[in-house]
Amino acid sequence: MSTKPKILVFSTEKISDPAIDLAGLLKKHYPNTVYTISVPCSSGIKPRWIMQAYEKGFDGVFIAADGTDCPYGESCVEKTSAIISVTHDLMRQKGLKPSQLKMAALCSVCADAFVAHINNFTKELAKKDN
Amino acid sequence: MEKKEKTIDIIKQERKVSPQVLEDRKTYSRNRKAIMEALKAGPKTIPQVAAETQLSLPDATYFMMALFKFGDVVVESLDDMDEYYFYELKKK
Amino acid sequence: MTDNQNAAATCLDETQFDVMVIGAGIAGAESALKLGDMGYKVLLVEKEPSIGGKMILLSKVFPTLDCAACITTPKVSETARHPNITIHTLTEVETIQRNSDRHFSVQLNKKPRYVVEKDCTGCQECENVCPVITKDQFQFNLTARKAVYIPFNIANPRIALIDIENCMLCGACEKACPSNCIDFTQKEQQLQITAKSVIVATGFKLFDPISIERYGYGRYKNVITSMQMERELAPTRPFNNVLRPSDGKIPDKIAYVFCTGSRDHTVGNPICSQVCCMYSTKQAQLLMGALPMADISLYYINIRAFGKGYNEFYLQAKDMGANYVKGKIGKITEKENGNLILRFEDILTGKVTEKEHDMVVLSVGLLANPAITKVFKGEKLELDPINYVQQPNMLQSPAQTSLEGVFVAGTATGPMDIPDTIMSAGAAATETSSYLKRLS
Amino acid sequence: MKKKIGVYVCHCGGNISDYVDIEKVKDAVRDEADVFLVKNTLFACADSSQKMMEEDIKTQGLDAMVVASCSPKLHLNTFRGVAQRGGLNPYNYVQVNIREQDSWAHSDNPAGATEKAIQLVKAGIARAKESEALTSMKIATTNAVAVIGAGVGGMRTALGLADMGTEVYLIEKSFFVGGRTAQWGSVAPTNDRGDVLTAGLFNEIQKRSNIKLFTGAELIEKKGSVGNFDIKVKIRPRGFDGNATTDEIQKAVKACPVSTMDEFNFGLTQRTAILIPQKGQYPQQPAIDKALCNQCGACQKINSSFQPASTNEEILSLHIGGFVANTGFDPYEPAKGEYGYGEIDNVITLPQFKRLIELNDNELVFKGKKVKKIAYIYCVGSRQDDDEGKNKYCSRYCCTSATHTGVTVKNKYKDVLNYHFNRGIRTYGKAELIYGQASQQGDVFLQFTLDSIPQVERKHNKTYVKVKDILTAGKTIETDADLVVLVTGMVPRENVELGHLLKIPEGRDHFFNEIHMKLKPVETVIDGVMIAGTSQAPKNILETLNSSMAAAAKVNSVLTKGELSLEPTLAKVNPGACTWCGKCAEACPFDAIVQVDNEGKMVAKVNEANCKGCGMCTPVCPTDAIDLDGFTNAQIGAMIDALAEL
Amino acid sequence: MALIQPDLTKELKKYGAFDFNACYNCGTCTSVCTLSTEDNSFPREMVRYSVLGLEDDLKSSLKPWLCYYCGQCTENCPQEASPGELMMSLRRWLTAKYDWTGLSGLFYKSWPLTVLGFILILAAEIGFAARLHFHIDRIIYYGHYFEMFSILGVFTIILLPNIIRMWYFTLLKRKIKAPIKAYYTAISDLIVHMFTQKRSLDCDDNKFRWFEHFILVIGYLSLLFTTVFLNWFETSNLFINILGYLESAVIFIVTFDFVLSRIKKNKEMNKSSQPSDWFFVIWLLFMGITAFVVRLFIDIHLIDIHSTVMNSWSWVYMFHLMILGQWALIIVPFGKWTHFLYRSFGMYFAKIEELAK
Repeated sequence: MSTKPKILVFSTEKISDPAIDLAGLLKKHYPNTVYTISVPCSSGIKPRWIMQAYEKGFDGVFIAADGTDCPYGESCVEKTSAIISVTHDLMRQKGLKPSQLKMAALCSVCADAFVAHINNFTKELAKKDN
Repeated sequence: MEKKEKTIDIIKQERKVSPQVLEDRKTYSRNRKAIMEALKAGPKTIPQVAAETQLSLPDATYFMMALFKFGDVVVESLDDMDEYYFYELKKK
Repeated sequence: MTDNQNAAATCLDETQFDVMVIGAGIAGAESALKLGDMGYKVLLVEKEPSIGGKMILLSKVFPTLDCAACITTPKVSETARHPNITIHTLTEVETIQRNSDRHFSVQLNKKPRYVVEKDCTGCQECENVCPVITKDQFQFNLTARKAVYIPFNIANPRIALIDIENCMLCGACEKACPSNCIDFTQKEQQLQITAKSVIVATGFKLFDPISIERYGYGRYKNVITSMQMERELAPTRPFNNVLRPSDGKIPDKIAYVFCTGSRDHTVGNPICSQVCCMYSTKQAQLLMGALPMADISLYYINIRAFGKGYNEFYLQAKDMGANYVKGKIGKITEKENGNLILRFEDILTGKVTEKEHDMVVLSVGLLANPAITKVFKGEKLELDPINYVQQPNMLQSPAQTSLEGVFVAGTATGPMDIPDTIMSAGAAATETSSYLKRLS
Repeated sequence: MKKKIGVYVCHCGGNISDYVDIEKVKDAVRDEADVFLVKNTLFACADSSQKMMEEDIKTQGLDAMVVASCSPKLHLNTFRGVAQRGGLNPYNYVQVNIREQDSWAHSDNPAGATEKAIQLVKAGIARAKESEALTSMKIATTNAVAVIGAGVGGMRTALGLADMGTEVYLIEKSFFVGGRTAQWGSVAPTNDRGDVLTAGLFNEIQKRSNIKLFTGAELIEKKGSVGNFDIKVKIRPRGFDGNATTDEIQKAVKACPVSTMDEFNFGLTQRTAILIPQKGQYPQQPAIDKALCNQCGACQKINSSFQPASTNEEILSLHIGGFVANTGFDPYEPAKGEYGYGEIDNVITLPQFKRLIELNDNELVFKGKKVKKIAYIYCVGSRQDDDEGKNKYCSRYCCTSATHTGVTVKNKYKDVLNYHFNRGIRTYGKAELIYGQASQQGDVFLQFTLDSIPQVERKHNKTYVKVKDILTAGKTIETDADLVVLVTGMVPRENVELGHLLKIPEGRDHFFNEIHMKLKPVETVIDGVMIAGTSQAPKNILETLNSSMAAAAKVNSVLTKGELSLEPTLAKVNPGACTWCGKCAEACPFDAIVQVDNEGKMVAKVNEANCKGCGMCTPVCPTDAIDLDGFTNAQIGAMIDALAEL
Repeated sequence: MALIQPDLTKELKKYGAFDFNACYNCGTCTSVCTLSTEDNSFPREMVRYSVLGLEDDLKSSLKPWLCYYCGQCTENCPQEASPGELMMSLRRWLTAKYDWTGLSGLFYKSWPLTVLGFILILAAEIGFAARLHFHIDRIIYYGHYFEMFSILGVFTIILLPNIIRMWYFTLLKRKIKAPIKAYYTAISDLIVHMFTQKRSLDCDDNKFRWFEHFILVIGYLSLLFTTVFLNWFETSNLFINILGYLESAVIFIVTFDFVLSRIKKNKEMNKSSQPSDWFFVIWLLFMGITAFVVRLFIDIHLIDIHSTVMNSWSWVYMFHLMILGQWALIIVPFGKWTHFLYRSFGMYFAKIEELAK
């Protein structure tokens, strides 16, 4: 059980969280050690939250971003990337591998994409752990 | 809240109970008793209950499901063939 | 509902409404809600003891597979709690007559519940002690209920009523009731109200397959209707799992007979019922989930998967292993063990074929529910040739009827699925509001 | 910090409890600090459960509440309502999704699902502990709506809204209203004429003083939110201003040297740069197609009302409360060579055929040849469920439309023969009667599957259609045909910019996506923006009208009260920590952050009316001085801690 | 590969078919038909071929002959496409196709033409009688010879070639290679079906219908035998005499019932009678009655078969002879009578086909 990597997903309330809901609705399975916290917009995720997750024991953090669909405007894309790069710097300082943080834009019906991303991420993280 | 009189006594003077209702009631209590009796020895499937109680299979199903609904019996397990459930008396 | 009763007590005039909506299914509730939100005073009349119509009894809805109860109950509670909506359950419209001021005088007949609505807590103590059982109509006769009962678990209002026809007048319920709410002295009430407009949302009737003798419904225990299967799959189901009514066995070869009572001149219903292909496909998906070992065969003429996401849903069912067979079932015969032999022409090969199944679901169609025309006095609510409420201006104002001030919503105009019903109810709300604006 | 938290775990009638051990979850969280009570419910959303929660709040004095049930998208507002009725601030309520993101997602692993449920509920409790009461702001709203697209749907929305007392701006991109319906002759199921329907609607619109119609107009800018949108509409010059006699217009058209294919007739005829309104198109005044006009001035010489050189584009600013997008569809355009389209000259599409019927009064003639045998090939551009096709959906209207067209041509020209090559006729509902009528009049229906689609070939100077007919046990059946009609499906009308501007999400099928397919088919995730008609999904005229009027009802019911409560989720600045660097103001896409003087120190301040609660300003603050209500460091941090716990 | 032929669909309607275009191919008709089997599934296939106008496929099919028209298909057809009536019409059409003279088709499609044929035969009869100077004894004498020769002639010139054509269309042209032995083995089927119509017993629950039909066939064939070979009208053998009465009585009673039910239309198969059906039953009825009456008049000496003088009662014989002539020269070779033959041979060929597999 504990060998499964623990992943924290930040999703967005209007776009990517519905996709994750849809994955469940369609009974598309992914590891149960994936937990989701939903926020209004992916460009509102603070790097310190991500860092806190690693500190407390998460193996990976996945940002399910809005992409260009973001209801708050298209600047979301670059802002989310900026957050990622800031976080990457912080991670390097702490000796974490950048690959422990993943981001992908998910549309509101991208259930398949979500499950694929998560399964790949889990596999990658598991490999690195060993 | 206080109640002066049982209203049932009032309606009893106005309405007749149909014989069918009384008949149904008898059937139900008889079958209920028979099924409960059959289950006393342990969990049984509907065909087993039907065989023991002489009820027809559809009737055994109907009354068993009624007892299940009213909370008299509960599901115990599924048989090895994954065909019939065993039902048992609810422990009270 | 009880909230409403309280509200009613404070309301000055409980007999004058802007709109009376007949039928509190999903169409009636949606129209009432929209009009209530716009600020109109709405009376919602329902002949059943609870609101939510047929939708609240369904298992899940296609193609989203949302649990029907989960999405209906909020709508139903919202309706029941709405400050502008008054609900009368167990109530039938007796007559509707237009006044000199163009408003409608309505006579309502409220059946006794024999339970004081505001005091019942839904504790079911009465049910526990009631010694009589009868067939449960909300489970489509698959199981029994008591003579005093709460219609079903998520009924709204969730309070008891007494089926006086099947009551043996023992008085046990009255003794057991902790809140003293049983009242056998209740009588039928005639209520007089006026409404400025009327929305007919009386829905549809299900086709009764007993008239197609070839299918043996009513004689063969394991031939059930799709609505019965809907109940078997619903969260508030009659059995502990999907089971055969003949012997409680878990079925493993289930057949669907499409177009039972639809597209069939011989039963007087030449039109397609629009939802059967999809609800059967949905049930097939649910059954494959609930009974992973079961084979599901669906015998069809044409698959009407036309709505948004429907075709994709149909393909998904096929991918999951549902066996779609082109060919309408001609005859069903029962074997001694309760299994059924289905005879049909396999259209792809052109050969008569027989297949054995251990349970058969008749995908029954929708029929018009024309009784409502009788209540209009002094003028006629016109029906179309198949007895649905006629839409004289179908492609201009689809919610209009032949009567001014009377509008129609949902399946009262013809078969439709839930989204179409919701949209038609919205259209009726727009028409009604426009009419009321013109009136004032 | 909240000290008396009520936790409710929902069975969802088995949807959750079939996989998640509810008792285990209850046991695990019962002893969490500050949890006052833990209960389970069969249906948390049922009225009786809601009442129980209200009672609990009142009698037990709960100060926060957690319901672990389905997705917050379904019931967040339901339970916020419960909290409020019980006397709790709705924002002291936290919903935990243990259905879509747990019991269903991990239905293969009940033990794992239970474990995850425990963590999720604990995180929910942690968040509830840190939750703060928020009060929503009331704003005044404008009872005016922009309806975009003036086909039958848009016009019907406009009429419905106007009659309910809403001010309407009807914005049509082309120079004429009427949309697709104006192009059709007889339509199913009533045999009304399309152009008559649009004429009727236009006349009604003319009678309403509260409908302002703009043709040649486009939405170019949108600001604000539900109840108060500020929009800009660009109106292109019509190039015709005043009066001209029919004769003069005819002459002007003759004089115009430009020629291009006429979209109204789907290329069956040619037109000039002068656009003449056709039957069913309004206003009945010509316009000049600027993109084609070479400004030769020939028309102007005939009548000075023609102004090919006019460039006075107008930009209009409007204040409205909501939108209804009713932008319609385009017929699918078959690829070159798809069933011989574009290669064999008597292969046309159904829309073209419908125009052909309109253009041929007495005798059905195509390219000079009399047409007797017509082969219809269905599902062109629809139900492409193989890997190559991109439109997997069924276009819904085409079966009915094609069979109805079959009946229409038979009635009009008597001796024609119709052969329908279909993939299973989908004349749902009462349209079945049209199918029956077509069969009875002698139309032949042949059915194929995607594995063996009909072959259209040219041989011996004739066009042949050949198919493996599954209704004849797979026998190959062939016929010659004077005309092959491709029954093309619907694709959403090219309106990418509008979708982006209004931020309406697209579905897998590229039509606009509603918020909930079953119960909210005309609402979108963007408050105040409705979608109706074929912009949402393929529909026939009746369904388009129903959805258009439903959208009218919905938007009217939101705006008619004149005020609206706003989400109180806003950004908040801690002036103590703020050192004003301006980064937050830069990040805000809504200009909601301004610089103010706070006791001698320049700090940032959030303008609440403008703030949309996206949180974009929060990560950029170097001193972490800005937080979003409901998503504060304390709350998210507590959740992360709770989730990380093993 | 087959080409759609819209004209054939129209042609079939002239043989009485209607509404079959309404078929939406659900297969109910085939599955409710008790005679339909996996190897021989009908009637939908026939409906389909008819809708598409696949002449070759229809012409080579034996399925129309396997149907006994119980009416289940039509009764249960959800589209009211009357598949049963189509099968009936196909039998008429096939009869026309098998007939090398082409007259069958003309008579089926046009009742005035049939009536014209009847009139011509009447004229020939009168002419013939006139040539015999209306000597009743000679008329009866030659009448009897006419019977014998017409039977022989019709059979060898018309029916036999037609059956060979039927064999050519349904077996030879379809390249069904059956061993000669099969032709022997199947003969028992031919005989049994021809004389008993056994198959129709599986058709529906109506045993009475089968029985009526059965005694009609037996009655008709034996009356034929009695009049032609035992020379009923001229015999003085008491046994033959009574036998003839009995047979003719059976014919007219049963046909009377048939006519009545066609008028009442109480059974599915009787709902849409064509002129050819009417001619068949009415002429059969008249045959029974007139034969009975003629012999009766002979027995009560109203007609003297040895007299040379034509008394007014003798016209009854003339009427009988007219009916007989029309029957033997039109209805038998070109009318509905042939279904008796083709149906039996249809079954025979079907059996051969089965054996060939």
